[in-house]
Amino acid sequence: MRRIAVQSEDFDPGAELDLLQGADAGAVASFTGIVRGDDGVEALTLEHYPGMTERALADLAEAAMTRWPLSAVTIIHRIGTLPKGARIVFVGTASAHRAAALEACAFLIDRLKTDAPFWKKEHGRAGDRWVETRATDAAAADRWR
Amino acid sequence: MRRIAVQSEDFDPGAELDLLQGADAGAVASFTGIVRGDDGVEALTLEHYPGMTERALADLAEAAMTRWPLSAVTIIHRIGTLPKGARIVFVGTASAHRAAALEACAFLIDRLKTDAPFWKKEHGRAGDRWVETRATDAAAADRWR
Amino acid sequence: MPLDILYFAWVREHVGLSSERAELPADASTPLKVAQWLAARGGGYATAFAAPEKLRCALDQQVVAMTDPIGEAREIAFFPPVTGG
Amino acid sequence: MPLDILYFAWVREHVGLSSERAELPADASTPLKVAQWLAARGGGYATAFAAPEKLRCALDQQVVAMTDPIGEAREIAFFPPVTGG
Repeated sequence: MRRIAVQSEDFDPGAELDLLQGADAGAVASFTGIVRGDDGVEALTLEHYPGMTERALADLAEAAMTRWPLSAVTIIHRIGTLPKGARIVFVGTASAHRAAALEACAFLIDRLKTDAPFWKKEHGRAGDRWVETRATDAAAADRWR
Repeated sequence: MRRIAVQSEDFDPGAELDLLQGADAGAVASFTGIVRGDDGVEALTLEHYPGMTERALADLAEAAMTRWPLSAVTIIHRIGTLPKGARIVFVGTASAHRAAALEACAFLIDRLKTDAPFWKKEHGRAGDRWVETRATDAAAADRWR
Repeated sequence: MPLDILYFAWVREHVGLSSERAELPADASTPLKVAQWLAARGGGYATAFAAPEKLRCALDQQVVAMTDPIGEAREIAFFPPVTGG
Repeated sequence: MPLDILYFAWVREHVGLSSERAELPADASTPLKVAQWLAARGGGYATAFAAPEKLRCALDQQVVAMTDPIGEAREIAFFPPVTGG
């Protein structure tokens, strides 16, 4: 199973885990990213590049399934304006093997951050501000190359 | 939040993710282990050492919270007889930081496999058989030492 | 042949457009040269393309280097480094 | 002083008991010596404790080496390497 979604609506992490578990797995790993209220941030707006985004996420899923023995991969990314505490992104993997599920899950979220065309704008106390990339994100993605 | 449970009943992974997300987190990682039907296995029986198990799991949660900046840790392990496809174990972590949540989640399941007093007996085509430890599990746990 | 030029994030905000269709000058053979040509329009374009090293580019939805050839691409996109996830 | 001896997994199955209370002989100062004393009972005990190197031990619910001193422990448990998760 490869499940890729780019959507403004929220998703249900429990339902996503159920779908992954159904894929004859012994191990399911997941990562959920949530809007943090650091530095007075009240909300984020997520912009993306329609068409390219779906392709980039499908390429990442494919890369993970080539590298690890996975029975299922799910990537869901929300777009639009999301308040503090809202879910932004979900990455889930299913495998017969625990290490494969865990490593592929980390790979997917690390690489998504550098390879998928999304841009975040913060709204908060300090006004509106486009988020800049962090060197730690590039380093996290690089360890998979 | 430290949530430790050893129980015969099933758990709800979605509800567990919700609890972790509620802990003011930017990142929630989870691992779910499921009974696999390899080699004709129809069910597993999980035996444990009451009292010591809870202590060992609490020690693991404490070790993770000391090593990584986590806002919450959940460890749930089922006992008794579980059919193929049933959930056995859930490990979840919440943090402001993605790498902390992911690493701590892998740490907890790796170390649980070598440090917590559970024993699995397989029931299946080939009769009943106590599961033996695998060298790969020891190696996975050792990389955190 | 006309090309679709797409802008994202603060590039889009400075330019004031999400996309436009344009005929490139004959010498605009790389994303960098297109960026310089757009900057020369002045105004918001000049601001958006003042520092091409801060920009990333995709040709037909594949990320490329700013000095790669544009070739037969039908769509070029300029944007800051991505910040999703 | 009597000690609770606990057995788990195939150790429990061979012994035929989950736990028992016993007075240790004076020279049973380590888990290994207790294992040898139990093995000498014969029957299922002999089977369970035939290869002490395949066993693990906890004293008062803390894993110890088979050659550690028993000291003031009130509970000793013998079991195979753990296989949870």
